Formats: sequence, C-alpha cells, structure tokens
Amino acid sequence: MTDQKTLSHLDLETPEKPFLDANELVINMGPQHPATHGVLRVILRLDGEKVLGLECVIGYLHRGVEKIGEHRTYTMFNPYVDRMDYVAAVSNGLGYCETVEKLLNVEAPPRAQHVRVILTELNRIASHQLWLGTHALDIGAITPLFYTFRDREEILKIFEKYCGARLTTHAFRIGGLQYETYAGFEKEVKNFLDFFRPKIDEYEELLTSNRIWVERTKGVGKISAQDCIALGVTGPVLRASGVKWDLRKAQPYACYKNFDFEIPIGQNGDTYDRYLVRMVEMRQSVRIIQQAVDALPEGPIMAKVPKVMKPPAGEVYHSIEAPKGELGYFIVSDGSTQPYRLRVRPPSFVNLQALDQMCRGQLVADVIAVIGTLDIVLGEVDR
Amino acid sequence: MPPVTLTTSGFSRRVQKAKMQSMLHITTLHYLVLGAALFLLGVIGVLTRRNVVIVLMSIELILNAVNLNLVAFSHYWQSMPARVGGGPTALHGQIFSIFVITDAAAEAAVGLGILIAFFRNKETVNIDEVNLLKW
Amino acid sequence: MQSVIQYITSYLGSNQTPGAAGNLFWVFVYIMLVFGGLSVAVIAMNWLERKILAHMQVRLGPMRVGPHGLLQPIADALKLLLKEDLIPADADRVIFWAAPFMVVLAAFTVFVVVPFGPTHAITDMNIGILFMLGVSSLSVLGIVMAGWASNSHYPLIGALRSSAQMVSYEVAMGMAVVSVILMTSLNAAGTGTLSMIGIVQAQLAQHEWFIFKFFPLGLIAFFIFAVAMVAETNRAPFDLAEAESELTAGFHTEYSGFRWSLFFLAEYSAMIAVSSIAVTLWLGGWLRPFPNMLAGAGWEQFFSFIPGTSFLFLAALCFYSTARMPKHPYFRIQTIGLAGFGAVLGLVGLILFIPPVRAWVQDIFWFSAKVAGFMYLYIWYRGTFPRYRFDQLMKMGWKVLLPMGLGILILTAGVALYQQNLWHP
Amino acid sequence: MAPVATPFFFYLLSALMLAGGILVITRKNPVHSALALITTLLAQAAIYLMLYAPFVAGVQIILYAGGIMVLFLFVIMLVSIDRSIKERQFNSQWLIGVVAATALGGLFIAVYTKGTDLFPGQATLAAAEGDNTQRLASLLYGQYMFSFEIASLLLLVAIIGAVVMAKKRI
Repeated sequence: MTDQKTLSHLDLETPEKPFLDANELVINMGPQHPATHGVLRVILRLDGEKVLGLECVIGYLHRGVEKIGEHRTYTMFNPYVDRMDYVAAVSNGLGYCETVEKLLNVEAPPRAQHVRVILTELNRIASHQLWLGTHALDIGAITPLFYTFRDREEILKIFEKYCGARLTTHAFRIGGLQYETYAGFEKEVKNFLDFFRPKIDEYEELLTSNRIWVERTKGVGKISAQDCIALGVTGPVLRASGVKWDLRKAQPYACYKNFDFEIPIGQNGDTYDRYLVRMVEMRQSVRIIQQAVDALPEGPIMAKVPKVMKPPAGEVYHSIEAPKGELGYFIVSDGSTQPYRLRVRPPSFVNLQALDQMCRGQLVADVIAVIGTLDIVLGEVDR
Repeated sequence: MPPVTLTTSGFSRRVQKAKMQSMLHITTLHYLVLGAALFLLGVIGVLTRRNVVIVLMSIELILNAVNLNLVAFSHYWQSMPARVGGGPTALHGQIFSIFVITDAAAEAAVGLGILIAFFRNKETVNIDEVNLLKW
Repeated sequence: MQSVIQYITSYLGSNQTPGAAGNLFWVFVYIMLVFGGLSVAVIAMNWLERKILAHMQVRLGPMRVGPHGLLQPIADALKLLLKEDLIPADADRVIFWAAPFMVVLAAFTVFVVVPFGPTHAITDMNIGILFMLGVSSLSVLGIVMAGWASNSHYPLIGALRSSAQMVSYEVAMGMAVVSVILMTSLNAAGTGTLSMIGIVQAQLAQHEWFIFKFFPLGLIAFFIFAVAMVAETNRAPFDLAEAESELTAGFHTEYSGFRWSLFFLAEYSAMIAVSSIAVTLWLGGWLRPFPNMLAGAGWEQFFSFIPGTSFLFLAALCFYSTARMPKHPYFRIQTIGLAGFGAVLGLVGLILFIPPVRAWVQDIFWFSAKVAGFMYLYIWYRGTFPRYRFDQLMKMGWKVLLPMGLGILILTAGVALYQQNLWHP
Repeated sequence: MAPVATPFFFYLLSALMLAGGILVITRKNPVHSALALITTLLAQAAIYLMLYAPFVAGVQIILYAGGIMVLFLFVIMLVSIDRSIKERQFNSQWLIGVVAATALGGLFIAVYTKGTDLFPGQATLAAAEGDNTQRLASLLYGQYMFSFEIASLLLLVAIIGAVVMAKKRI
C-alpha cells in the first residue's frame, strides 16, 4: 500500500551490527520506571549503552474509551474524553464537542467560542508546563519541576473556579458552554497573564543557555521533516523539524482565525528545538488569551441543540491542535442517540511510534530525554 | 621514633639456634618465604587454570611476590652499613618494585585488551582455545 | 594505675598528633571523636540538604517531625533500620553483603589523615595525600561489587558507568594535587611534602593559600579539583551512576534498609572527605582567614570570637523561628523543642567564649566552616544543574580537565623552578 | 612511631595474603578471584608499611587495588562469564603443572634451608620513614632517570596497544 512505500525509506527493520555480539543487553524500561511518564514499557536492545533498537509495549492503561463511546449517548460520553489526555482535558473536550457540533450542524455562539479558546489555551500552557517540569526532571534538573507546578496551580485555580474541577474539567457542552463565566473571570485571567509572562523568562533562565542542558538536548533525538510526515507525527515535534503545520492556522476552528499569533518552527528537529518551540508556544498562547479576553463578546453561551441528540446518519472527522499535536475524532452516526462507531486519533499515540526512529544509535540517557520531549500521556496512548 | 640500633652485623647465627624465638622475630627470611609461597601459588595458577582472566590474575600474584622480595631486600639493605652499599638511601629495591608495578599496569592493560579482542572473535575466555596465531 | 594515668596525660603536653606520638589511648579517643563527629555531620547534612534544596525550589521541605523537621533524619534512620533487608534471589550473596561495607570502609578510613588542626588529626602520614586518594579510590571497588552482585541490568550499567567515571576523573584530580605538592617545595630546603599537615604548614610558611599561589595557576588547579571531586563522589551534575530517571537508582537499586543506608552514609562521608582534601590543599586547612596579614594580639582576639558568635547567631535564628511558631496549643511541644534547640546552640556559643576553649576550638571551627562551604556548593549544584550524559562526562574528563591539569602542572613546575633560581637555561 | 605487635601483624597479614592467593587460583567465578586478589594486594600494602616503605604501599593501593583491579573487574563484567563457569576449570596438563610447581617449591625450600647463612638473622629497623618519599624521589629522578623515562615510554606503548586491541576491528 502507499503507507508501505512512504515508510520504506525509514528502514526500521535493518539490524545494526553490534559491537560485542555476546554483550547485547536487553533492558526492560518500565512499566514501572520513573522516566517513562506512566506505564509505558520500552524494551531496549543495547550494545553497552548504545541503543540498537527499541520496541514500545503499550496497553497497560487501556480502558476501552472508544468502545464506551458506542454505548453512551453523545452527551453522556462527553466527560469520558477528559480521561484520555488528563493533563489537557479541556482540549479533549473541545475536540469532541466541536466534532459532534459538526455532525449536528450547529455552531456555538461567539461568546462561548471565545471562552473555549481562553480555556483551551490556558490548558495548553498548563500542559506545556507539566511537560517542561517532567522533561527537565528526566534530564536531571529538578528545580524547574517545582517552578512550573507552582505556576500551573494558578491555571488550575481558574479552572476550578469556572467549572469546579481542576484536572478532568468537563468544561464544555455540545453546542456551547454550560456555565457562564464567574464574576471577575476576565480580571483573573488577565492577572494570570501578567503574572505568567516573567515566569517563562524564569524557566528559560534556568535552562535555555545552561551549558549542560544544551549539551544534553542539542542533536539528540533528531527527526527530519520527511520522517515526521511519513510517521504521522504532529504538534510541536513536527514543527520543531521545520514544518509550519498548526491546525489553528491550517484549518481554523473555534474562533482562532480572529486572533493574531505566530507559529514557531524549529530547524534541526532535535530535542533542543522542540524545547524552544514549546517555550515560544507558551508565549503565543499568552498572546492569544490576551486578545480573546480583550475581545470577549457579550451574548448567549449555548446554541440551540435538542435535548435528545439524534444526529443525521453519516460520518464526520474533525481535528484540533491539542498541546501534543493533532487530536482528531471520527464519528459514524446511524441516526440513533449513540454513535455507531467512535474513533480517536490521539497525538501521543501517533507521536510515540517515532521513538524508535529517534533513539537509534543514541545512548540510554537520550532515550529518557526523547521520551520526555515527545510529551506523551499514557492515558491518551492507551485510551 | 626511637633511635635505630644495629645489634648484629647482619650475618648472625645466634638467632637461628632458638627456633621458637626466631618464629616470633620477623626477619627478612620470613618475608622471602612468604614471597616464595605467593610465587608458587601464582605459578600453579598460570599452569593449571583455563580461564584467561584468572591466568592474568595469577601473573599479578607472581609479580607481587617479586615485589615483596624486592622491598624486603631493600629494607635489609637499609640496615646495612654504608661501606657495603647500604644505608638509609639504599632504596633501590623499592625503586625497582615501583617499576614492576608500572610494568604490571602495562601488562594488565595490554593483556585485557587482547582478552577483549579474543573474546569478541571466539566468544570464550578459555586459554586452550588460543591455539592459532591469527583467527 | 598510676602509670596508666601517666600514659594518658603524657600526651597532653605534646604538640604532635596522637598517631605520631604513639599514644594508643588518645588515638582511640580521636577515632571515636572523628567518627562520631562524622556521623553527626552526615545527619546534619541530610537535614540541611533537604531544607536548602526545598527553599531553592520554593517549598518547605520536611516540617512535620520535630520543629522545622529537625528530627526527620532520625526518623528516617529508624525507618531504614526497621525495613526488611532484601537480598535478590539470584544475587551473589557474599559479595552483595560485603559491598556496602567496602564502600563505608573506604569512605571512613580516609579520615585517619584529615588534619582538623596542627595536632588534631588521628595521625599524620608521610604519604598523607597519596593515602587519601588511594583509599578513596577503593570505594569504586565496592560500587562495582554492588552492581555486579545484584545480578540485574540497571545496577550493572550503573556500576560500569561509575567505575569508568571515577577512574577517569582520578587522573585529572591527581594532576591538580601534584601541582599543589610542587608548590609545597618552595622553601629553603627545596623539599616538598605529601603530608596533609605539612601542606597546610607550607601554606602558613609561604604566607599564601595555594588557591592564590601563582595566580591564576592555583585557582585553575583548584577548579579542576573542584569539578573532579563532584564527579568522584557521584553527585549532581555527575550523578550518572545513580541517575534516578535513567537507571532508577543505579548500583544500589536492589539494596534496601540498612545496607542502603550504608551507601548513603558512605556517599556523604566521601563528600566530606574530598571537601576536606580541597580545603587542606587549597584553602589553608585549619588556618583562619589572613593569618599573616591581620596578625597580632588584637586580630587574634577578634577572630577567636567568631566561632562563639556564629553559634549565638544560629541560636538567635532559632529563637526568631520560635517566636514565629503558630500559637496554637497543638504546636506547643514543637515550640518548646525549637526553643530548647536554640538554647543548646546558645549554650555552646557561650562555652566557646571561655578563653581556653576559645583558643582550643579555633582550628576545628575554621576547618569545618570551610568544609561546610563546600557542602553548600554540592547542594547548590544539585538544585541548579541538569545531568551530564555519559559520553559528555568522559569527554570532559579526558579532553578538557586532563590537558588542563597537565598544562597547569608544567606551568607550575616552570614557575617554581624560576622562583627557586634553579632555572639555568 | 614504633611498631606494635609486629609478629602478630606479620602472621595475620601473611595468612590473609596466602588465603587470598589460594582463593584466586581455585575459585570458579573470576569475580570472586578478583576480590580475593584485592584482599591479597591490600594485605601486601600493609606488609610494605611494616617494611617502612610507605610510598610503595601507597602506590600499591592506588595503582593495584584502585586501578588495575578495577580494570580487571570491568573486563570480567564485559565478557560474559556465565558459560565459562560451567566449563571445566583446570586444563588437561594440570598434573604436570602441579608437579613442576612442587619441584620449584622444593628448590625454594632447599635454597632457604641450606642458605640461611646468607640471610640476616635479625630484623632491623630502617632509618626514619619520614623522608622515605623524598629519598625515593631523588633516586627516581636522579640515578634512575633513564629507567623512569623508559617506563613511561612502556606505558605509552601499552596504552596505544590496549586501545588498538579493544578497537572494533583489528
């Protein structure tokens, strides 16, 4: 098939001649390992410390989210999507709600869309903060973790005040929002932005020009734009390889086309570039939120949707730019209250398959750095 | 440090008579016997073991036995009068033992390097298998 | 009985170390004192590291066990001693059992020659610094044994990394040390010394700490040693052997309870040991700041008050925290405990003002203060730096520090020859 | 410092050394052999101290126990030893080897008993150990300068040889 053809140049199966045949070491990294970000199990084939190849074993956190979706009504399934990428629950909800809206052919009112953008971008910042903290921890810098968690708390406070939950927010409804923003929401978001801008500089001060950090990340886990596209890698990983592809610009959803922001891209496609891309993305998110809060319109927050949703028979695919990459939902409706088939295209799952390609020929320590830089969430990989 | 006194000229036969006393009086001969025993252990190891690593270790034993003799003799010479070449500066044995240690380091490095190359090609560490000049 | 007392008191007048005087009783007393002090230092270091690191990372650190978590190390020690002592089924039991003791032995034996003062060392060896480097290099054997005996992949990789790292950095370390030994030979006789006490006395005689000698040669040598000693003790940013995010815990992954705590003890005492080498070689050992420049009875008086004052300062800090404790009855015991701790510190400070004690404790105080500075550096590194990768570490050791060390050695020798007027081209 | 209980320490250390030596040549597992050898080397360093050779003792610890033996352990871990442990440990000529060694031992015994007259009966105290290192240094860099340079050349050759041997292909 065409896929085979595109993948053939990757040459994933070619075995390398090991240095000491008898000394080839097979190491099980995980599922209980401090640096695999959950229950990922990586089987490493090592020559000394050099990685000859690796294989990911996933499924330790499989809960059958897609199957559950086929047995719930459209509304009832909405909270489940929060449990996939639990550090970016708002994005998951946005993707799902927009997909069903597309199926129902309704559109959320402008105010709802603005609030959605604000919360989603806040969540992007929170997700990137968590990534930064854990990634730095993997590479050995323990302090950034505490800084980012301290600042992430402010975002979670806003979520908590808005919808009562911090992690699995369930913030959006099909057709708009359930809750009007609380009094002082705009002020608090603006306060957060003012508070957060210098904090990014603080993180960068600790890492960006740190000699050891640069040595540990530059040239590590390189992946070319061609390989990225062939493997279906999206999000910051793709952009760091130099492909200017962001669904917020490429296929604008919500009200992103109203806002002015840049898409950062890297050049080398290494861990350092991915780090820089995500740092700039945080700054751009701040910019988007600022514009969205300033232009927050008055009006209704819920479009007219029937109480019992029976979308017309047909299928729809809609994807958004989640913090980790393209998050797509594919829903087949047979006209009943429940989807006939529901399929999620999670960014972490697709990005994870680039791990082998990125780690070949590197050292064990680099595998850790690369797993960190892919920013995977096992809840989303396994679903 | 108590003053050093030379009670005998070095070629004494008196002590030898009292066997028990000689056991409790540590002389150069004691060190030499210890060195000889260690040397024999090393020789047996080299001649009988099949594992190259252990053969190399036995060679280290032999070198150490030699070193022990050298240092013991150096100690002995230090107590000799200066007119026969002794005296406190007669440290030639110790110097020689330092050279022997240097030599041992070089031998271990090269020997283990050869061992690695051998193991990579034959996947064994048995010395019996080393029966070709080139493999 | 009389002779026993006489044997004990005969040492008091001498100005030698007990080892050199050959007085077994005092040797034993000094061993007890040094190792007791070392254990207390390790416990204090454990608490301080957690608190300082916590404050660097905008959190509080241990707060529950005792006021400000002061009793936390004791609670931890109790927990470790009561934990089940696991030995993996396929482990080599004898070596697994012996490895932690080997490491502890190497880390503790080093302190035999550490000079806390001109007479306050267990013994002074003619080959002091060589002995310290040699014995501390034995700890690598224990680490290799632990990694191999666990019969597991992570410890094995950790042990291989650690041994390669320690052996490579020892070379650069040796170069830096030799340049100091060259500096000690700048006297009338032209003979240097390897003795730890001799090195400090050479600094006193030359009116200069060796870190400032032949500026910037001494400083660069010190820098090389300061980097190598962090690598030698497997601490961040060179903690590859126990990199918790890569190898879970490196060579001691399979260890638990008491044996694990032995590794912990050895790591911290090794840190103190290499810091005391650095202090002795470059920072003037027990000498107070400016012993020559600010000499005279007045200055002597002034500097002799500093130990007591610093203890009083700590006591004041304790009382300040006591005043800030919550007034709720729930905290009453903690408040009283903190006040008591402050009172003890204050009492120690006052005792240090008594004239004979004041004169007696000077050397030990300055030595410990300098070592404590290094300990703070260790914690600071850990809070700031990411971890090096193994090949980068090796590259740094062999391609940066070793050539630098060689260059410094040659330059130092050249300058020393020039100063001694031995240079006749 | 005057030596304390010299005979006791001599016999203790000799016993340690001989036990270590026997273990070296009899253990199946090379790691155990290496550890036994380390015991022997450390005991020997202590014996050097008894012989008033502190510098040689220091070199023995730092180079042998800290350097060479770590190299040995490193290599043992690099080559897999699981299979060699299960194999026969002694080669087919072991009997001849033992006989030859016994003959050599007999020779030693003969020499040491017949030639006792040649050896000093009394252990004597050497001069102050205090300047042992300085004296060694002036000998090493004076009279033995040429040998010293040759030794460093030997080390250089050994390093290059070891690197070439351990390279990927020969």
